[in-house]
Amino acid sequence: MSVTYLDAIREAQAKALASHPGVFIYGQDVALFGGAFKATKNLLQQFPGRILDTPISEDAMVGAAIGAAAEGMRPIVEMQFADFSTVGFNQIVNHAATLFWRTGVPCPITIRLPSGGTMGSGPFHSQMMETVYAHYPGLVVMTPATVEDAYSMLLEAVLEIDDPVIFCEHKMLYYHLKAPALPTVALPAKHARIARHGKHATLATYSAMVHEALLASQQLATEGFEIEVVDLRTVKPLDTDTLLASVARTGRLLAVGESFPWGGVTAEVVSRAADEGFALLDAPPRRLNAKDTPVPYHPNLWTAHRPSANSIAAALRDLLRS
Amino acid sequence: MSVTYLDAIREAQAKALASHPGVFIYGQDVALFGGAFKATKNLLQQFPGRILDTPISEDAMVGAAIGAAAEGMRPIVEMQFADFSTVGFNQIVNHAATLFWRTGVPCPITIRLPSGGTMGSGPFHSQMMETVYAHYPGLVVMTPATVEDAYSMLLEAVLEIDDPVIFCEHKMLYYHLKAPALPTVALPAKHARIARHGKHATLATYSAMVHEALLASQQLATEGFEIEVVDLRTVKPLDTDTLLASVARTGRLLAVGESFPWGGVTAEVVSRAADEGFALLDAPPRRLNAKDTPVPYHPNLWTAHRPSANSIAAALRDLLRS
Amino acid sequence: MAQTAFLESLPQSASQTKLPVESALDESWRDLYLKAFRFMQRARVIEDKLASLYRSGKITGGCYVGRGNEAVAVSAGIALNKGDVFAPLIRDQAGRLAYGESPADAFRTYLGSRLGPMRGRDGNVHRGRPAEGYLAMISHLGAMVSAATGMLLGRRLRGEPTGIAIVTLGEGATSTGAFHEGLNLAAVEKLPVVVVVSNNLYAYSTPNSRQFACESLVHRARGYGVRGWDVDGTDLNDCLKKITAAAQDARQTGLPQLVVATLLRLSGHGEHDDAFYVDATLKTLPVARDCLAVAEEFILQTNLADWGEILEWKEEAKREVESILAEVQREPVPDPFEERWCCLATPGLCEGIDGV
Amino acid sequence: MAQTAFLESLPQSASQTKLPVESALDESWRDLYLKAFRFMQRARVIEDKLASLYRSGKITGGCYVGRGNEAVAVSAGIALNKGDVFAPLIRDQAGRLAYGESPADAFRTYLGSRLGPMRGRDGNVHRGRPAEGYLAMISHLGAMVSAATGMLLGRRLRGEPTGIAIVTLGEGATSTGAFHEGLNLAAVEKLPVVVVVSNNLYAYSTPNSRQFACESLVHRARGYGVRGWDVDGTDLNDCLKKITAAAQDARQTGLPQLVVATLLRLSGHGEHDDAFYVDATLKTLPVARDCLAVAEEFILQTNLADWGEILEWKEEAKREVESILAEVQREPVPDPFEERWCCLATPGLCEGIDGV
Ligand SMILES: Cc1ncc(C[n+]2csc(CCOP(=O)(O)OP(=O)(O)O)c2C)c(N)n1
Ligand SMILES: Cc1ncc(C[n+]2csc(CCOP(=O)(O)OP(=O)(O)O)c2C)c(N)n1
Ligand SMILES: [Mg+2]
Ligand SMILES: [Mg+2]
Repeated sequence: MSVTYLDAIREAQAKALASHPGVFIYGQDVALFGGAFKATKNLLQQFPGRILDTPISEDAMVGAAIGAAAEGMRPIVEMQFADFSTVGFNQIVNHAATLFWRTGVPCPITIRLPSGGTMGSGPFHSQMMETVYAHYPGLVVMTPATVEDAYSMLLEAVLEIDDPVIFCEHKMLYYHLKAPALPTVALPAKHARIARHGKHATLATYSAMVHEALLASQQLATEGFEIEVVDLRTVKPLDTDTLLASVARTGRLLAVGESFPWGGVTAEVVSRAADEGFALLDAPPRRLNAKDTPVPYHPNLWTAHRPSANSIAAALRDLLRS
Repeated sequence: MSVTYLDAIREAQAKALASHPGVFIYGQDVALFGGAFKATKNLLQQFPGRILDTPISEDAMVGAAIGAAAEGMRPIVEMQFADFSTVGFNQIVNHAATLFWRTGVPCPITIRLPSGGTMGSGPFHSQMMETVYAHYPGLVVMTPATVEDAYSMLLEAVLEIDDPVIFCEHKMLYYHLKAPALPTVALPAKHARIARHGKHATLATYSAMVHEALLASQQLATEGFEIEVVDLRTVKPLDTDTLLASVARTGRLLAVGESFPWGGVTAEVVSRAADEGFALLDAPPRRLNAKDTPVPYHPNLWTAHRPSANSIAAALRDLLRS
Repeated sequence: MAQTAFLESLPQSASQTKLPVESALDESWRDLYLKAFRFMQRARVIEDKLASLYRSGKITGGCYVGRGNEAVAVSAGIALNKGDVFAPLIRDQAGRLAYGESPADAFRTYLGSRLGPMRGRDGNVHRGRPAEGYLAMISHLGAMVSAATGMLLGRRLRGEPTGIAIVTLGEGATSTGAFHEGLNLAAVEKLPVVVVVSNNLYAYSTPNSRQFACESLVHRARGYGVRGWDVDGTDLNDCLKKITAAAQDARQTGLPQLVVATLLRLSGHGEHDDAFYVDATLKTLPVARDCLAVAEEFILQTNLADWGEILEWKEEAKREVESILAEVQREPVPDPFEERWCCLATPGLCEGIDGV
Repeated sequence: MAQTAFLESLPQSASQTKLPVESALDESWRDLYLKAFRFMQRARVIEDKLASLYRSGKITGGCYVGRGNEAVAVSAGIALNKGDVFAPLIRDQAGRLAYGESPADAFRTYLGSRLGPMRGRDGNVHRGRPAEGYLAMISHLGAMVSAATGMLLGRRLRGEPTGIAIVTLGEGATSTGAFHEGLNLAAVEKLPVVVVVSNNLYAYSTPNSRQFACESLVHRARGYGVRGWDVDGTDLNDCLKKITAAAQDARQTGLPQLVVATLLRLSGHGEHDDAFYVDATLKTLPVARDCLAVAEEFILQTNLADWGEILEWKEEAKREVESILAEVQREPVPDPFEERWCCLATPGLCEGIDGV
């Protein structure tokens, strides 16, 4: 039997619901329908009254979750697509994120953002939003790349973290990414993970791009280069130690992200490495992001818009040559 | 006679209104009242019918501006505080920013964001928002630091740029910053400017922090160090050429911003310098930002939260020692 | 699903579609009705084609049809003149046609043709030609209300006649802050924006009971200070009559209108959705009538046309649509190497492209 | 300002404040009235003090008072029991007192005392103690409606009695999407949230004519499916009667209520604002009556108390407030070196602080 990334998200929610009476799920079409991506399928039957369909009101969905959290609940809010969280943006960055600091009352809500591009989804159903949320104090931003992490990080977000967590789950991984079973032990979410060991360059990335990075590293391996792939897992806080330790081993850094190019994780990674790990670098640290336009609809454009195994491999070759 | 930063903003709007019949101003309390900060004072009398008070509806204000722009108008939207633009966030980043790319119809709107901290303004009337807007493709983000730039960049934004411009004007500079007169010639907004020449280190910054940077540089000058201050002026697009040329002269870089520390301009500046200017750097490039909490209310906390001449000077000493 | 009270509030037997007596004799009404009917028919043909393209994997992404919504949609489209503003949503193929959109543009946008209005950059129902008053929806529901209002505002500020605007939405979209701010703004600005809400009883899978708690959404009109219209969305007569009247009122008074039509969505939310969640009882009620079938029956009963003509129109639509599709399928698709990857209109400002 | 039609719609002469006959004889009503009055008086004293602190430069940032709004505010506060949820806004000093907030907390928050609920991190009217059901507003108008709803939702999901919630807003805040989404959500969730709107005719400088176009905001109630209450905000009798009744109705039915009180703001938007823009005619109308003066007059007319008592209460309030202020001024203010500069509740997650 195998478990998909989506199964892992569903199972983590089921486990959280079973473990803590304060957990409930709030979102559009999450109840009977089981969610636009079926991430809450059958949960209503298992946990009647705790999976609630909401009106199309992202601001109020988050606002209500904040109120419930202030009362000791641990709500999970499902955005139908990450892109629609822009409409709940204010409640997330100005209300949820500031509640504990202002009032001393924790705000343990998990906001699930089905993120990232899939073919044909176009500008408004494809976005990565970790950049804007990670910028704001008071939020934890997770970007799991594996089935295991989708499970254990979501569980940690819902049950253990007493702050608002922006959980960026990648839609591309939902159905295709599989693992033999759910994990039984877990690395805490705040630690990065070495997804592949190497010595010639460090490739730091997260979410779906981890898989493109691994493919690119395989290409490079056939060319004689061992790439170390660092899966950041959580981008705020960012595990600078693991990053720098890897750069210390390899002397070279490429940061890859699926987001728009200005700012974001790759800028944060590269600037931390340049600042704190300057002496470790044998070559200019590099970045590779999506292109600086909205995410295009047509597959031809979409494929060229985001980094891919090929464009990452090309960037690595460049980096290794420099 | 002297002109304040705020006068410059008002005069630029007056000139824009006089020059182009498509210009109008849309915002809360901008008409008879002349705006919460008086940036539109008396404009209603001069341009009757073209300065319009709106309901407290940031989403609809921006939406309406987009529609008007699609009809060939050149609206100026005043947010009462930058912080409230979070409620219009979706229309800005998903509608205004994508309109031209999607449909070929330009969207020349200027959104004025009274930005940044002043004492006692607290978490929701103090924010810098350039980071989140600069991340999105399709927006131009200006952060003028001088009276001259407040004037010429705003004029350029309203009259010459056919794209949505996020105009981050700093509230701290409104009343206190003065110039002898309005400028008659102007550097295009997309170019950075050397605000002070130096040779020992480059200090790249923008908006109100330019003035803290200049003060810090004066301190350092008394200690024998000549700091080159680069005023970025516009953070998207970012003038990497001017930045790198300065780093080439000095070999050292400190990027300073008033925003929250994760991501943002300082990360973008440092990572570009590290990537494109690696060989020019004699020391690790550094960053200094506000602290990673909401902006505090009490002056004691507020003063410690944001970078200041003193903390910048300390960071420079560190940099010069490294 | 707590639909019971709501179910009871629906009419339990079909309110006999009555030919308005004044209209039966009115030639221009008959022409309008038949014109509308033929757009509906054609829209259904186009959407059936889209659905079959989707099923055969020729459409990437989602596919959304307006089955059941044609009477509302076409009435909106027909009420508009050239130059008026139209901001349709996902279920408005019939209205788009009536407003003057080429049938090719639907296929072009779904297939990503470079010759379509969106040039492969955006897809499916996200299409329009704003330079002609025809807005291209963003996905975020409710956002188009203020944009349409802004178009009229721009015209008024320029001293031009505003024309009117029609913005369509589902009942789910009325729960967005954007809808509220937009309609309120139109009311404050006193602009002739007609907001047409199709309450098709579901927003994706969400029933009315989890969307709003008022008796009827039309009761919201008064709270905005706009005129409200309650429409039977299954009946083309009622739709045409009231939606054109609302548009006419907007033209005459210069003021906004809120139209609320009731009907049942006769498809899944998208073609991927089997709509298992739709209440079985609902499907037996008059609200579940197919507006196209109702219109056909009306035409036959009143001898506006005979069955042969109706069939011939449909065949004609099919032939036309087939041939348009065949052409569109030969149109060029986007080439990433030809893209400039620059999304600014102003020359010289794109990072990494314009030498910036 | 296009206020004319609106002006005409306002009552042109004071609707004689009538002692409700049933109540005049009712001791508990008299007690309630006087209790409310004294909170109003005390709030006025506190706010006058705040304003003078502001003028003398002792308050950094803005200063906002509820002059004219006391009757509405106090009625909201009085309608609540301990444990109920309260989400007040900027003009609710009287309601905060009535709900049980210590008078010290206003000064503490304005002066940034480390002992205040916000510990100098947030200021002025942004204060509360959410652990006790007392929400601390964020500035973004409308945002608290859904948060208060969420608190009740949380309680219901836990199987506890929800109590009720009162959320206060100005009429300007009703134009926000957050208000609409929040009230609609409360209605859909069927939670006893009482939304009290003070239409004080201005939102900062913006008159009603640029804020909404309906005849009365209370007409919005039906569109949400909630009960509406139209209140004379200048008359404590009317406010107390209807707002406590609305609260009572919420308690009994478990359903939301929309209260709309009308009054004129009797101050600037903040103490920095001279309110030059307020229509001079408005100031002559009954709507401009000072609710505190109206209540005083009522007390005297009905012999609830005499002038000496009223004055003595005021003096007592002054003495008390002076002494509280003196204490608060001796309280410690925040020390940046003692701040951890970490805003997460979870240990080990703050960047640069927790070794991350
Ligand atoms: C702000 C926002 N949230 C969520 C969505 C996802 N979404 C797309 S269509 C839809 C249902 C819309 O229902 P309704 O408005 O009733 O229109 P219908 O599909 O029934 O015609 C949802 C939730 C969205 N597009 N925008
Ligand atoms: C979303 C948002 N936009 C703008 C503001 C700025 N602002 C603060 S108070 C205010 C006026 C509020 O008017 P109203 O709601 O009528 O309350 P009143 O001050 O009259 O009591 C405005 C515009 C805000 N706080 N939130
Ligand atoms: Mg619907
Ligand atoms: Mg008001």
